[in-house]
Amino acid sequence: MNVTRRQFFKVCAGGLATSSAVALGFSVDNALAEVREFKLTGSSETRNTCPYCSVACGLIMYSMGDKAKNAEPSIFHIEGDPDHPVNRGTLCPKGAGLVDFIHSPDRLKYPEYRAPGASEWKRISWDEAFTRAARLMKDDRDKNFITKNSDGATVNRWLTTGFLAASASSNESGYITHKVVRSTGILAFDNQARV
Amino acid sequence: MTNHWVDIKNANVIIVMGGNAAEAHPCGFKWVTEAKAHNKATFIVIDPRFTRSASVADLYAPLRTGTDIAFLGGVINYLLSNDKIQHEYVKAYTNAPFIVKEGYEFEDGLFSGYEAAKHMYDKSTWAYEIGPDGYAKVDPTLTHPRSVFQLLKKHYSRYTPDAVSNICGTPKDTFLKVCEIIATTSVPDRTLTFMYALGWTQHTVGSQMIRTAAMVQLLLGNVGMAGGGVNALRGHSNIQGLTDLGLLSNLLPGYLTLPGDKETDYNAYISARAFKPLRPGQLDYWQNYAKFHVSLMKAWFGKAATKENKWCFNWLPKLDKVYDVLQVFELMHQGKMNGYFCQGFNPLGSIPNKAKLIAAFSKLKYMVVIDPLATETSCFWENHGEYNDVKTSEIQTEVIRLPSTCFAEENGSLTNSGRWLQWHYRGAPPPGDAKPDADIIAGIYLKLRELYQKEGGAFPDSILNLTWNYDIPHAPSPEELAKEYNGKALADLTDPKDKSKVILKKGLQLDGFAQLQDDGSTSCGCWIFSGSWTEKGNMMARRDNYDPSGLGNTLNWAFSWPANRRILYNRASCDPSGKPWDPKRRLIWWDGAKWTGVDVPDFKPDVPPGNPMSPFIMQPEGVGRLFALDKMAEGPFPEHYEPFETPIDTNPLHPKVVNNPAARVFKDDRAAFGTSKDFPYAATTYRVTEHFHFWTKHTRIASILQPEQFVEIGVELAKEKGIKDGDWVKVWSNRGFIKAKAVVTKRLKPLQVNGKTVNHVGIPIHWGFKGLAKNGYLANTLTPFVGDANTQTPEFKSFLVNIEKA
Amino acid sequence: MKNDPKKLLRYTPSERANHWLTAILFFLAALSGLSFFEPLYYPLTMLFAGGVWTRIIHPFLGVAMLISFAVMYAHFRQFNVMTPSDREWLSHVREMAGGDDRNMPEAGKFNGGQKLLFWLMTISMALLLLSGIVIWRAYFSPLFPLWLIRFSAVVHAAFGAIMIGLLLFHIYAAIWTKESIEAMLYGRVRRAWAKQHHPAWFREITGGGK
Amino acid sequence: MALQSLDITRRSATSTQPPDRRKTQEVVKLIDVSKCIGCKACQAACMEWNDTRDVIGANHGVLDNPMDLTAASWTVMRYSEVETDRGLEWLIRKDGCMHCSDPGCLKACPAPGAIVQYSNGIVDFHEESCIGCGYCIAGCPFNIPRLSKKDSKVYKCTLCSDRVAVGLEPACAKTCPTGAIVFGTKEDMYHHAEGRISDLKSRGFAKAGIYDAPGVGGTHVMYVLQHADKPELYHGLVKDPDISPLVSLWKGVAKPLVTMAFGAGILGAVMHYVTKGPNEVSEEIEKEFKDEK
Repeated sequence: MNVTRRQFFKVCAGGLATSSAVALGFSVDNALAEVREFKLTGSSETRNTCPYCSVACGLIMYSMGDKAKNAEPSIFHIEGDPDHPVNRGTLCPKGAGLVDFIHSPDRLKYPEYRAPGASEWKRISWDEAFTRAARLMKDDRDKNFITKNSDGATVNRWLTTGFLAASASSNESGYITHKVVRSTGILAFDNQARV
Repeated sequence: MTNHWVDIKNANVIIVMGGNAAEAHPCGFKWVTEAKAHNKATFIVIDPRFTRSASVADLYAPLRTGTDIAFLGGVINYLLSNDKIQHEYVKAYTNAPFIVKEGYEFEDGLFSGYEAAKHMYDKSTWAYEIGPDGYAKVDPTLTHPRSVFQLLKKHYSRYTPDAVSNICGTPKDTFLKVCEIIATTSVPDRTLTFMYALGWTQHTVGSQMIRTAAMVQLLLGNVGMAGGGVNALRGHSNIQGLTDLGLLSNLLPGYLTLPGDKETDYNAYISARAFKPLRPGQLDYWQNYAKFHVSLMKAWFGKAATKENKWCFNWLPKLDKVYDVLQVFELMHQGKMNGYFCQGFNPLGSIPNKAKLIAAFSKLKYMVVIDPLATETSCFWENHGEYNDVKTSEIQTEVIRLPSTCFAEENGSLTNSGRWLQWHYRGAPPPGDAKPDADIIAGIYLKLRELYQKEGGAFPDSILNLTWNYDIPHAPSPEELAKEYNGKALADLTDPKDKSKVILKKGLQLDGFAQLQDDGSTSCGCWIFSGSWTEKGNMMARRDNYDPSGLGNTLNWAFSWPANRRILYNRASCDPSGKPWDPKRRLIWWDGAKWTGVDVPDFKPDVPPGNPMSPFIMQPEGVGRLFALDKMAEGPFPEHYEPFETPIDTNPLHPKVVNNPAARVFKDDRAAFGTSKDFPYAATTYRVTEHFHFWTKHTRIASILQPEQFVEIGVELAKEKGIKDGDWVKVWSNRGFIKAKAVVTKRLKPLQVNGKTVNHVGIPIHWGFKGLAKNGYLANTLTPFVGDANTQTPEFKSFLVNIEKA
Repeated sequence: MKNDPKKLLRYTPSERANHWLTAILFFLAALSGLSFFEPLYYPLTMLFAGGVWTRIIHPFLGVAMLISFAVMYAHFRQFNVMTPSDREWLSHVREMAGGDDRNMPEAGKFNGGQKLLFWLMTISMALLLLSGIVIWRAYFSPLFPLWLIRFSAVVHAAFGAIMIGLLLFHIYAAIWTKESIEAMLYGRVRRAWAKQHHPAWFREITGGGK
Repeated sequence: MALQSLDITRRSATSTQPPDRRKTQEVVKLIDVSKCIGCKACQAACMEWNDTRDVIGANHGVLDNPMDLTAASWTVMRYSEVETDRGLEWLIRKDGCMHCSDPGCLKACPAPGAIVQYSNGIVDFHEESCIGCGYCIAGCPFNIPRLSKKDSKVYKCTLCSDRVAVGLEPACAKTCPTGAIVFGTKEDMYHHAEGRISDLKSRGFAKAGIYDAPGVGGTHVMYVLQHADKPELYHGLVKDPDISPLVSLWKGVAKPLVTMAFGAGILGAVMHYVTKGPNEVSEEIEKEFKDEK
């Protein structure tokens, strides 16, 4: 019976003993708090310009890897360029979320083709894409090109195919686009300046 | 922008009208808050909606959508009748003293020369009276009854505060308060800046709205001043650059223009563009047109462009009319187009009347889409239930979709609103097999050239002879292309004053457009960009943000066209004697030998003050135009015309001429306009700050911040219609309907207009049937297919709808 | 013989099982609960595989204890009705504690002190349950306003502490009163014990004889 | 040992003094509501920097979205359309952790080290020590911490403690397009706020002022308000916040008192036992029932 009593004591005093031990300072401590590891250490920086509105904020893009041959860079963070005279490091909500544009699930990755009446895209190669586009252009141009107007003046225009140019592609892309489009005689040429 | 973003901080009064800079351009808007905080600036917002810009404004004035000319016309009237103009500036730097030709008239809403059948004007009477010396006549006293000044006064005398309030719905006292604040900047040491965007351009009278603001600025002497100007806040990152590069139906790079059908003679083509000075001693810079043009043709066609073949003049297509988007989609809708390319552009969301666009696309034989994202346009043939209810199997259009890189994956330059060309660098490879736009264009071109080489065909010359001397033909580098548009010497260039002195050796990059020649010895792909990549290297990549004057002109940061100039017309910041109007804001000054300063002088550097040469050197008369001559389609003075869908059915100023008489409207589209009987509410479309156009709905963060389509209506209208916050509503126009959540707000108040209560319905764009955000209707389902008379920009900002709880 | 049939049956096997189940659950709930109350006791969470598990299981232990207690309550409520004699007993409790039971009125199955304890525990249990639900973050807290959560946190802590106090007293009383623990462990008590501590009950059971 | 571990002034559920060797400058994020355009750049930058992404929700008839703070949205803009004597005002306030000098969350937290306060004033949650009890939610005077349904840990603004630790400003402060959010030492921020307040007063906001919550010992996120006399106009910003007296009672005085009471009770019992002896069956009765033994 005594034994039982002792056992009983053990049980009911166990908790107290532990807390007393703690009270005496035998505390089981976690590691002390530290802040999150600074995530940009070691990443590569690239200067860029925000592709949205025409304030043209300066960006610093941070990518994985140190640009070594075997490291495939992937941009994981973007923030404002503090040296930029206009934005001085700031970014608007769109700009601050740019990294999600680069990695949007809706980014196109491969040339695709939709046949007349089809309900699906079909992946094609670049060569197939260029060949098909050029063939369609040439057939239409050869058929509908206007060399002279009704007054007999040389007009050299192609009116049955149009080209809508970008609003955010670079000057260099825009320049070469203009050069090529005009060389074909296209007049139905416009960009986002209006809308 | 005549000025640039940072310069806004120098303003004393800032007006955001026809735009919503805080939401659409938040980081540029910081210079408004800077001006307020450090320049004690007063900030005014004039808008149908109490926007996020208005939330930090000192004064908000509501107005009915589409009535900005009435408002600003009222401001002109206030300034003139209260003598709050900067006299010296107006007299010396505007065409106020010029005498207008006899025969010019304005009556009952029409200017002289209207041809009703053609919906066009014969503009011959909108001209100066030319004296026997061949120059325009002027009256420095401004009292001649046909002086621009007197005509201006007469024209705007009708825009009384009461008339303004009656048309715009702006309370009269609020309007007068705005006028008083604007008038404070008529002194030489205070400036006003206007910041506008598509809230002005997307009207049938959009260009004239902007003109009215420019006229206010000329009267106040604020053009060319630090903290002044008329500042277009362009919507897309490089729409300035792509416009500069002339990617438009009627343009060539650098605002050169394509020849028209009748311009068969090269010399006539040039001389029609190299205007003769209209006043003695003017610089009239467009006289150099031939130099720009020939250098362009040399850049494009190289050795094939010779003096003998008029620099390939006939290789350029000639315009029979302007093929802007509205015209093109009209033709496409008529089945007259077979192919269409969309490069980084989502017209299905961006051009009015979605139903018409779907029908038009379905008639194409082929469509090629070049884009980083899966746009609605590329998927126009996909059925997405109520959001895009099409019969896929019946659409016979072939679609080729080509993945392009985004900003982060390529080198290159973008031109911002302030005309800065800034270079950026590739940070990572593109996803999958995506290619840069230039490579895609090259790929298509090289295949096409190959086909023409093999098979021959219609007029192959221009395609076969296009200069293509890139190191890797299928992947022209941005660096090569930039050097090409900057231009280079094709022969040794000599000093015009001393022919024996070579100033630039053959093959070297040009220092700027001043070196261009019309004899084929220079090539330059875009004259206004010349100076961006010189022998010193890539000027667009410069990163020195030193700002010695504190005015924000960081001349060693990137490159600003033209000639690295930051503030256009800056000669007008000094009085005729060469003294800065405001000593605290000196941009340039005469140092005894030449013009110098904290900006690149917008003037001939060695012409001293006192010379008759005036500051607006691109104009034949050398001064700013209060009277626009024949440059505008609907009149030399802006006049208030109602939107094509007006909630008041009349024009209180002239009931017989309600809308813009010169706007181009296609027949079928006119039938698709609604009237206030069926569609009583004034609607306007716009962006919200969380999203960028139709792009960011593809990004997670932006989709989190504003996930679902909504429309905004005022508390009063909501009450009338029994609509509560968050209810589904149906909004419809004569062209279609959308369904969206209702945001009921105190920020849209009913306005009293011409004896009628007008409620607005606000329709943000941004949603569609593709993307991460909740699917929605393309807002342009509702919008009318009618555009500005000058630019053909669609009238997205003013139309009529009805609304009910769904 | 622990189960000597001559001894008096004080607690049935099911009553004993019920009591000890409640007791064990109480200990677990109290030890886990204490660890959230005061940092000194936080290491008690080690008994429950760490803080997170302690947080997860504490409310379930509480609910289990409550159910077990509810059974006990249903069973013992009838024996714990306060009578005037119990009040008399309570008024003499100081003498009792001093070891002098001469003036104590005769106790029934339970004396006044035990009955009072029973009701105090019942009240505490009820309040612990109500307040515990309000602060049960994983399932219920979001349903309640912040002020109520704060109030309940105080109530829960207070009655948790009171409950532990009551139980400490209960345990000590059992230790102090010899053979009580055996009674709850094995169910039967010596008649002498019954007559000593619960004379009225003794008479009721035995009819007054041996 | 990392730099920060010696910078701790307070640590949750710890009765002893944590290592507090280093003193760093007290930092403050000052939010000038009068400059805020409600663009949500701070929300975007917060998610981007901290690699959190909230769910894509729905529109609820207002521009606010997400509608409330969550475990993934550590800051949200709150929009209030109020009519004042100036007419319609659209007051837009960035809501999030105020980083109190006397943090109610830390006081309430039972898990040692789950909440710490650095000497620069930042109050930071350490989710690896968090047990998910939600006491901090009850402890916070501003209703800020949010429990994740997924991992049962609480989350809130860290004031970008990781950025501040390496000498950078928080992501929201850096990104803010109009400079409505500025970051610096507490002293500098007071100075900045004074300038803003005098500008606002010159524009007719007679009651413009600073919001620094003396009830919680001041905060490390302060507001400049146009109507400092009526903070409740700003989507119910708490007027005169303090740690609830209930929380102070619960996690303050009650703790030692109860422990002492337990100790006293146990000690009393022992004393009673050894002085009074056990309560046994009397000799008399034992004799009567002799046969039982």
